[in-house]
Amino acid sequence: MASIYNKPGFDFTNVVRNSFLETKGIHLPKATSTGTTIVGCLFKDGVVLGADTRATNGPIVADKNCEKIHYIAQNIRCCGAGTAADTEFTTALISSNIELHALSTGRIPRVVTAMTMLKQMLFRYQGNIGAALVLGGVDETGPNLFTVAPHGSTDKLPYVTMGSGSLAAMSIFETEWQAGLDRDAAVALVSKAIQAGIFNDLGSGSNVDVCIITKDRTDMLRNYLTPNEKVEKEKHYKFRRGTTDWKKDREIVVFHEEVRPIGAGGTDAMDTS
Amino acid sequence: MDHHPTNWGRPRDDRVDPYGTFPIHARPRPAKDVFADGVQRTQQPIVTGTSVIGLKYSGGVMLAADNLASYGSLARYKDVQRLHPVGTSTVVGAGGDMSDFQHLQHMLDSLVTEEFTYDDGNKLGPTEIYEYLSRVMYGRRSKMDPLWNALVVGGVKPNGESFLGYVDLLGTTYQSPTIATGFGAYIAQPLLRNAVDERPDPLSEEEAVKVIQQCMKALFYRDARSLNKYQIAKVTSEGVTISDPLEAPTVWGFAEGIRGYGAQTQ
Amino acid sequence: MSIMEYNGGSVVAMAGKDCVAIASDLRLGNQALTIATNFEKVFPVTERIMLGMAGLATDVLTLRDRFRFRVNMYTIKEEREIEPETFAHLVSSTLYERRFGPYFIEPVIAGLGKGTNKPFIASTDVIGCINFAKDFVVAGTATDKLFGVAESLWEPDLEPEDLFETISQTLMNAVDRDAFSGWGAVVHIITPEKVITRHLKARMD
Amino acid sequence: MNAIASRFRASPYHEQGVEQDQNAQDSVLWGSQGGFGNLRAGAPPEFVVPNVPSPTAFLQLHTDDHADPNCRIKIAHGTTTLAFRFRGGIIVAVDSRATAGSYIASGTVKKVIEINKFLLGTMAGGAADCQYWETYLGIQCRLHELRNRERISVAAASKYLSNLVYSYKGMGLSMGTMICGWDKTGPALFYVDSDGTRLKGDVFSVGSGSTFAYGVLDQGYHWELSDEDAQELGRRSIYAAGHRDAFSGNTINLYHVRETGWEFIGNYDVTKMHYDGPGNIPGAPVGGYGYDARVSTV
Amino acid sequence: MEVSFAITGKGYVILAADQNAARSIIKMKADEDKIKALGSHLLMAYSGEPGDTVQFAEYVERNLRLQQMRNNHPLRPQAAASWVRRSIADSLRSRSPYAVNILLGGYDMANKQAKLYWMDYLGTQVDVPFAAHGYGSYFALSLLDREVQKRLVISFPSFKVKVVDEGGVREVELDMTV
Amino acid sequence: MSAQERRFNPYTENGGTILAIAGQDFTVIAGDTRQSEGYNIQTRYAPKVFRLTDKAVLAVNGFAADGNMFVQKVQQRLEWYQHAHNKEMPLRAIARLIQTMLYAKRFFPYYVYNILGGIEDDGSGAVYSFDPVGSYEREACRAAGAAQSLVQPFLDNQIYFKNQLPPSGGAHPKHLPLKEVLSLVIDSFTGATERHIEVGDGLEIYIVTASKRPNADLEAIANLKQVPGGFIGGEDGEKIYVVRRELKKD
Repeated sequence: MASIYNKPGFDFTNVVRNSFLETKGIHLPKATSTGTTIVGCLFKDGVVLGADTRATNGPIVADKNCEKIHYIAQNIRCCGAGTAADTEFTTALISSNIELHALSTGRIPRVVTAMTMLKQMLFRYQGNIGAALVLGGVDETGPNLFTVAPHGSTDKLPYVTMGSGSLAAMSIFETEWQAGLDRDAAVALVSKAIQAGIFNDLGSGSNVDVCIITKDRTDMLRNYLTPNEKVEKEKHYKFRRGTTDWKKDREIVVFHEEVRPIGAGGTDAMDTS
Repeated sequence: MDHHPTNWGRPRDDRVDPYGTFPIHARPRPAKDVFADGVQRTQQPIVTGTSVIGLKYSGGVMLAADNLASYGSLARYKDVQRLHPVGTSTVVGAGGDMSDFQHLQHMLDSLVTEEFTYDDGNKLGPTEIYEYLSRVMYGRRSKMDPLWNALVVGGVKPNGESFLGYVDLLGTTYQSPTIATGFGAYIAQPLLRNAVDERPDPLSEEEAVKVIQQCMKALFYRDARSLNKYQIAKVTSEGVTISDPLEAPTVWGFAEGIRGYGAQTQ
Repeated sequence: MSIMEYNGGSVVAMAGKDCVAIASDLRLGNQALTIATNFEKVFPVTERIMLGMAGLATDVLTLRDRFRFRVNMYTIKEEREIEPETFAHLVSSTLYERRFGPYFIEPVIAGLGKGTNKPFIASTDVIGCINFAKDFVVAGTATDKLFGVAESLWEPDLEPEDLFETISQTLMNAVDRDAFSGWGAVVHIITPEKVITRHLKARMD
Repeated sequence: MNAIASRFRASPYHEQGVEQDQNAQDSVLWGSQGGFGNLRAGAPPEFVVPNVPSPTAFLQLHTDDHADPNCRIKIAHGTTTLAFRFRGGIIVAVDSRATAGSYIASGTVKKVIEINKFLLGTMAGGAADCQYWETYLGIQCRLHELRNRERISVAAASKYLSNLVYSYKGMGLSMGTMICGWDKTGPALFYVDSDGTRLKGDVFSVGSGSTFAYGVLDQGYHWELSDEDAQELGRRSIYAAGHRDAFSGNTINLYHVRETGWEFIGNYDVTKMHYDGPGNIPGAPVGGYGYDARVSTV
Repeated sequence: MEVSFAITGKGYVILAADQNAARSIIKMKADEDKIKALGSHLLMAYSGEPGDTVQFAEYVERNLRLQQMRNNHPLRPQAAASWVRRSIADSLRSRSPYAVNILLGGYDMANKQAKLYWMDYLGTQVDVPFAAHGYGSYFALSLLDREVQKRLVISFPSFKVKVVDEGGVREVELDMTV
Repeated sequence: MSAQERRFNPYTENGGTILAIAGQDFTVIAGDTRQSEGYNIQTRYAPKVFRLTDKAVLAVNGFAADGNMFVQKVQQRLEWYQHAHNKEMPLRAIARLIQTMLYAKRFFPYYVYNILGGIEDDGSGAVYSFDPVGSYEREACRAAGAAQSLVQPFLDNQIYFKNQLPPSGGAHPKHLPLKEVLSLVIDSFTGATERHIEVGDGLEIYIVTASKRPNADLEAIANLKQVPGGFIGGEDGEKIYVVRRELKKD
């Protein structure tokens, strides 16, 4: 949290200690990196983005239904693969910068602006921020679709994929994509590509999220398809009360206090969280 | 044996910390995950072939592989046949080291000849070839001298059922209605599975050829060690046919409207 | 030996019907050697929110103080109690700030929304990637064991007393298969009316 | 150079590459020796060794989970075992935990191997190494009895085991065992490990938790202990190790070797010992062993 | 190879530490005092990286003394422990950290309670009834008995033992012949 | 070390999980059917559970090539035994056989976790679990493989009733009925499939029943098939059944 005491940006105070620990022969944990399938494709009227919803930590599924299509602006979204925290915070940062940019220019932000901000930031960190992104949106210039690799290189193509399931998804695009798809066909193609990742790549799984961006509107179809609902358990495992043996307990009664807002209009202060 | 309480019973390593120094009793740390490192073994051999794909269809099995043998990143030989018929009802397709594959071809041919000389009415079918290859490959890996190949065995069993199996340099085996080795496991397998899995009836021959074509095209687009010149082998109860080299029609027009890789528009 | 296993310890949180529960083991180890069996890893943040931290003990203590400081600052600045979701983001950004020199802890947050009493649970990895879950979140050396047991035992809409049984059984059976966690356990159940804290009679080896 | 020479020594052409099982033609594999078929009469068994320059390094790469947690073949480890000689014979006490990495693979391992009615072996280190070689030792002890019409002495049995594992020194075996028994000389106790060490002694504790056991054991040990006190000392010592060592615990198995052969005293849950103690047993205190169980007022 | 122990009892804490100052295979000194009185009712046993130990102990001693002079009363054991832990944790983030393990025992005059804190060089702190540092802890924690030197490969000929209780800090002679 | 030897790793990992639970007069042995390498699903159907005799079933997990080869070697040895003795090898003898066969490769181990399940000579259900170099013990239940740490604590809780106080005046049942055990097996695998990426596709459950066991409770089980065997025990002898179910494929 930036304040007069703290500079904004990364804090490196633990680095010395952590490398000291490493010299003691202790393994440092690797940041949680996610296998993922994320795709994007252009169609007649705009862009469709797609993502699976599995987040893994090694071979363990940490989150079965996480959201990998991040908000950048009303007309721009960004799918993230790679180190989960990096995609989360990088897109959040760029989103806020884009918002400031939009406010100061008074124009609807362009996708290339977001793309340039992302690639410049990632290049500055030389690949240490492990975010592999698919950026899509519609602006003045029409639909735009980019990929941004962790080192900051970008790519502009009519259909793109990223993440551990990128090859599976790409095989679908390579055989079925054609120029000038209509909206329904594009959504169907994207979800087919994501499902190719979900069912053929172990790093991807669970549900399909789709986001359609056109000139007039953006539709975020969270859990557009749910092909992997958990099956009903055979048994119920509610325990008889008193099953667990415990030694001592303590109850702290929560006070019900009245909150009296201070300030004009009695509204809460601005939520800056 | 290490007798320090923390490491008790493990192999002792006197290079590090022989006297139990302060503060952390540490063991040497390998620079990286040696195990995972060793699993990546595609680049080791010298002259290599890339993916082989295969699927079952009604009445038989179809395999395909391109005609390229690479020397590192050099496209060295462009007319290598990587599909090898064995007996009358089996085809073996190989990726990986081509000299090892030629050795295998020699072994398989000798085996067929030997079997022929018995003249006992038995013929080597795909299951027998599959088992044989799995023993050979596992045996060589156990000698730490592997034959550096990923093999696909396709054929029709005497009872008319089709057979499709995989054997690799570790002796790992499996059977599946669709198989793709190497890069094909990532690019072709999803397409093959989409075409074959969840279908109540098997594919017709035309459909199968179409799927194979699609896969070979996608592989040519995305596999840097591939060639747009491939052969299809069909095994039916009639026998083995291996096609002449084919070429997939490719389209590159999608990039026409694109300028640059970023902000550039003209 | 990973730094996350150096001191051992595990935390789990579960959501119930208008209540949440958060539980941890009590071990403080020095690799295989157990130093203490009274090392609590779950701390109250507000009356309705609790934070559990599994990982390197020194960072658990440092961050406990740090979060207390930041929550107090929030309360003073905003003149209101922090919401669980806001707190989760506070934890996340604190950890991500040290993206390139992380604290070695995995936090688990459990709480009830103020006014709404909506159950909230979340966890993050060492660099602050939040995992919002509706059912349960886990952290620590017994992560995979906890996931396995919780996935089978957890059921939706458990009453506080039933949630206590489920989370206790989950934690105890998971840490019993983990060499670096265990040696006692403590469970906190947060309901709109009260916070119940129970020390379990768990395995001591 | 030698490696290349040896690789090309055999004509590779005729060899078809199929794995050859050296034992395949061996008639002892047939039938009743089914269990121990690869133990030929007299000669020690043969083992497959990988064809690499350093088999030991190979084995360590793939099985030493402590040097590299990524190693996949995790061999069960971790233990506290103890045995001591006193007026009334020998007390043998062990825990029952086996760990693979941080995962507790089992809490019910039998770490006392009953070689025969008068001989016990304990198990620490690689579980398979101990189980296999002590079973093998059992065979040899029985053969000794059949040949010589008398029981093998503890000294001879332990020497046999020591020589056996010493012949594999440096290959990566991991075994720390105590051979306990009663022979013509009275109670005898030997420590044998895979380094080839063989020690005769009165008090031994072996394994990752041995230090904790020694702490309690040394304090309470003397030759004139009563049977009950000795058993309690063994139980209490293993409890202490189970409580403090992450790789030991679950249950305590207690044996007493007497002139008439060994006797299994009982199996005790470490956690039950912590909270409640062994119960109404002669020599045992009232209440739990645990510090907090003793001092807490609740 | 160093060893230190501490036990709390009703109204007192007793600390013991070996008296060796060894460098590699050489014993430099056999009567080194490794327990520092940080105040009238506070004791600290320290071990660890040679050099760091004494430097850090003196740093703590002086700072706690400074606190006392500034505020006119000494820190209570809990506060002192928190301060020491914080110092270790901060130093760990510097280029040359103090690698010191500490047992801090004190008698809290405010609530008449004896307190013992175990701290390691990473800044881990825990409040325990008895504790040990060094390889001796592998033997002593199971019992904290007096025959430790018998099993430890390097056994220590003598121990410095100090007690803190309501009456303050004092030293105890240990009869090693038992 | 030559370049090849340095780079060739004779092992790989093929994922999947196996488990076995022994009942009073039956044993259930189950495994998923996914075979994977890295993030790649090699096949959705590769069996991990194999019939050895009419009363013994072996589940193998780890490196698939080692596993398959090991099963075939065990089957070969059992066949030889049968030829020599005109009877099937008893379960506990098979267990010992597996130990010595694994230990023979002590210095070049099979990367295989074995679980042997079946019926002992006294008619009780039994499970033997092995580590890769042959240490083994008889247990009531055991999970092994990629998701062992997810499944085993759940089984501890539900089979052994670990950490559960019995209802006042009552006691935990000593043996669970078959229906209950099957439910636990299925729930173990659905749970593991949810949380472990290498588990899924299909589930194969083998049920070995003791001789003269009234198998009426089997009729309610869907998709049950009897595994053809030697039928040495005749109509009343031990029988092996198999149930196949789908698991999630993502």
